[in-house]
Amino acid sequence: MSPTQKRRFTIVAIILLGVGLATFLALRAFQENIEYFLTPKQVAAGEFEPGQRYRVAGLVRKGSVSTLDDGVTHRFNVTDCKFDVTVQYTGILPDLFREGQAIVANGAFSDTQTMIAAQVLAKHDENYVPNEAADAMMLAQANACDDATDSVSY
Amino acid sequence: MSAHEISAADSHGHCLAANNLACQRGERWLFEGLNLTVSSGTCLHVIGANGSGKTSLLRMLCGISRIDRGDITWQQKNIAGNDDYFSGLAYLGHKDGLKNEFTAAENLEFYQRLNFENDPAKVDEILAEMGILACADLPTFQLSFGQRRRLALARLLLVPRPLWVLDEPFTGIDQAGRNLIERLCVEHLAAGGILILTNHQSLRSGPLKPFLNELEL
Amino acid sequence: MNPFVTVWDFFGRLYHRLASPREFYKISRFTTPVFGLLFLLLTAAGTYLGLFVAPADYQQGDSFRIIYVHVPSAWLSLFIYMVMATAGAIGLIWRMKMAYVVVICSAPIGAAFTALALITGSLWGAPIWGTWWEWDARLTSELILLFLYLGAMALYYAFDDRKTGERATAVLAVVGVVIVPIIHYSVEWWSSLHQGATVFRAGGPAMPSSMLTPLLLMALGFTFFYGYCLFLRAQNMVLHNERNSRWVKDLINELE
Amino acid sequence: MTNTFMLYAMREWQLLFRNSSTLAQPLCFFVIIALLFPLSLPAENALLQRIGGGVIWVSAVLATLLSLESMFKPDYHDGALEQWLIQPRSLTLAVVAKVFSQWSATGLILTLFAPVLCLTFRIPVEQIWVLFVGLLLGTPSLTLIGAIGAALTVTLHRGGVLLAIIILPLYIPILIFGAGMVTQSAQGADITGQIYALAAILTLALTLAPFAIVGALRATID
Repeated sequence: MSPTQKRRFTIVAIILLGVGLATFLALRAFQENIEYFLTPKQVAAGEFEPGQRYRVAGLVRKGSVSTLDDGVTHRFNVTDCKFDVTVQYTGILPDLFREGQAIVANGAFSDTQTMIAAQVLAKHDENYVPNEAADAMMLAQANACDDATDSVSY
Repeated sequence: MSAHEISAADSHGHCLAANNLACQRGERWLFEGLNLTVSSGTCLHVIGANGSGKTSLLRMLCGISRIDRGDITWQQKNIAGNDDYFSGLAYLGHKDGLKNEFTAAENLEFYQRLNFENDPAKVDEILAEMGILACADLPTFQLSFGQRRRLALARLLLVPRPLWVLDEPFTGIDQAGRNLIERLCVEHLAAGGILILTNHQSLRSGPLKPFLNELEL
Repeated sequence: MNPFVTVWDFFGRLYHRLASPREFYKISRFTTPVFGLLFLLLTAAGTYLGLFVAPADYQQGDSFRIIYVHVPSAWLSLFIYMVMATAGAIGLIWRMKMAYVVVICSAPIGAAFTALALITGSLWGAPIWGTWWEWDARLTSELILLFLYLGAMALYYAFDDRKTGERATAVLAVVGVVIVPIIHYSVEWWSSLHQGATVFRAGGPAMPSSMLTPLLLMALGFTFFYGYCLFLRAQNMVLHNERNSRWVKDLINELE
Repeated sequence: MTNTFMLYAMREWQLLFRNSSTLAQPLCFFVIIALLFPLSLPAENALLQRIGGGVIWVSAVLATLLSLESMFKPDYHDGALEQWLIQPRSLTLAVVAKVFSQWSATGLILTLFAPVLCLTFRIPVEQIWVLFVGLLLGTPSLTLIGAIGAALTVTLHRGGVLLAIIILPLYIPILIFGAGMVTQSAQGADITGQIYALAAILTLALTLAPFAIVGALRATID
């Protein structure tokens, strides 16, 4: 090999090696939990500290939504189908909020299981369905947890 | 502007050639269709008014500036990324490439090491030859303009390089210094080197006359 | 004759024709109005189908219709950056003049589409998610893309010498391309508030064709709009850059 | 190869030590920026503790950015850079050596000093370690990526603001992972993901940035 070829070969080898290693590390990174979300499972296991702000993501448990006497405070359970977190929120809920909906609640824990949320966001999935065909979808969504055998991640 | 053809290279020496070279700065074409060939033992004096592209041409020949059109070859091989060419090239531009924080000797030693050598005795020898040995251990910022220029020129003597490209080497240098540089250039040319330089005065009456070729931009 | 060689030859010739500013100008005189017309037809059809024919979504009702602006502009924001980076690389490697023109002319169009995607996304998020803005992976990375576009524009205009500016901008465009896969995969890598991919996903689009058709029409229309703007801007830039050349002077004489 | 690297690196270090103000300035800037926060926010220990990691990261990013402007400029103005361009030695290695010595004079020193700052923010010891590791992995990437911007703007007279505009967007991911690491560890969560992510960014920057810097220098120096 001429010196120029040798140098080119070295450069290409270094780039391939570096990019390969970076990809490997990035893939490892995505396997770890890099998100700033807390799952209901983690809450159940007590992996949080009272007073700190967290985001909890999960589904609204069917039949758990209730409104307190003041009319603007809502209580509901966020679930991954196995574990539940009780969330209390004062304010207007997003249009999309309903049973079986995936939501993100942002707030701090007052006692062991109840989160006082400062914000409740609805997460929309990638499915779009016409109104006419919606009833079955709605029902399926609300009952999302009925036939789940293990925890679902959102 | 005139394209100036200079005798073709002989088969033994070195040969630098530019083919259909063009240079654009801003919206202006400084020169277009420039052809030149310089070979061993010749001195090319680039002449032209201020802003005619002398410095740009020299920097293009050194591979520093962008080449807008055309190509430059050294021994029939393009100079881009050509190690062979760059190990034979010495360039002195308007900026001297010296670090104020270093002493004169340290500056020279760095360039010596860049040239794969490490010989402090030789550095002293070169400084003595350039007449600035007394400043060897002074920080470079204490040197006068002329002394700095001499120090920059001292780089040419570090290792023998066949091609010297000098942009106005005599600026700020006294008569003795000028004689010294001209003598070095003559020695370089007599040994089969190539010299390309710009200078505002004519060189026809100086010691470089026997080697001289002129290119007017 | 080998069809592969023929196709290759065709692209080779096209490349060489496009590489010359004069040839590019000639070609673009023809393509610009065609692209403009295609944009108008496709967008008109897409708008009609999207607003009046497509059914309302079972969850979001009519507010989902903003998808017909949001998603095409988001796609285009990425597509234009890819075009910019590719053109930048071509310009740097093969010293092709027209590639730099594409880089410089694409940047403001890309910035506009990125801004449009961010604004429409924000308008959509307010009723549906319950927030205008959330520091979510997709949203943040799209915002970075907007800054990259603006940085490329700022860098180009900072140089006095146009050609130096072009090369510097091309380097920046190539460096910034790392953000494109991050934006695209952000919804998969991080569990974000933003939904996952609806159209380009394993198992086909999660959308009935009555909703999908207008979306694709709009996307295609927007792409032609990009082409239209790009050709218009590039024409101007070519004329400006080459204003001292013979062919531009002849062109002006013809007009007078 | 190591020869070229060491030659340039030694030169840079010598220059840094002759010019000790360039060594002290980023550190002073880093400390002052970080201390502006406790002065301008309500003096609650809990609040300072919560924002401390993020504040120190932002200060490190700004201090790195500040030092970048003088990375190639002196060498450009005295003509040393154009001499490098015409050496038969690898410019890529020269650039790597320069970035390395630049980092050792800014990023490394900031990282070593950060634990002291953490004490003023009342950050607990476990998180000081997290912050330290994060900065150690993140600051080399900051210098590598920033050097691309420094090379692109080297010929411009007023390149400072432009440098910030083109480089800060590229810094955001590093900042998110670095600062997120501290926040997450404060909440008792696992931080291996962030460490992998920072390492991935560093590997990628280390592989590709030197070539981009060389490309940028060749594109702008004329």
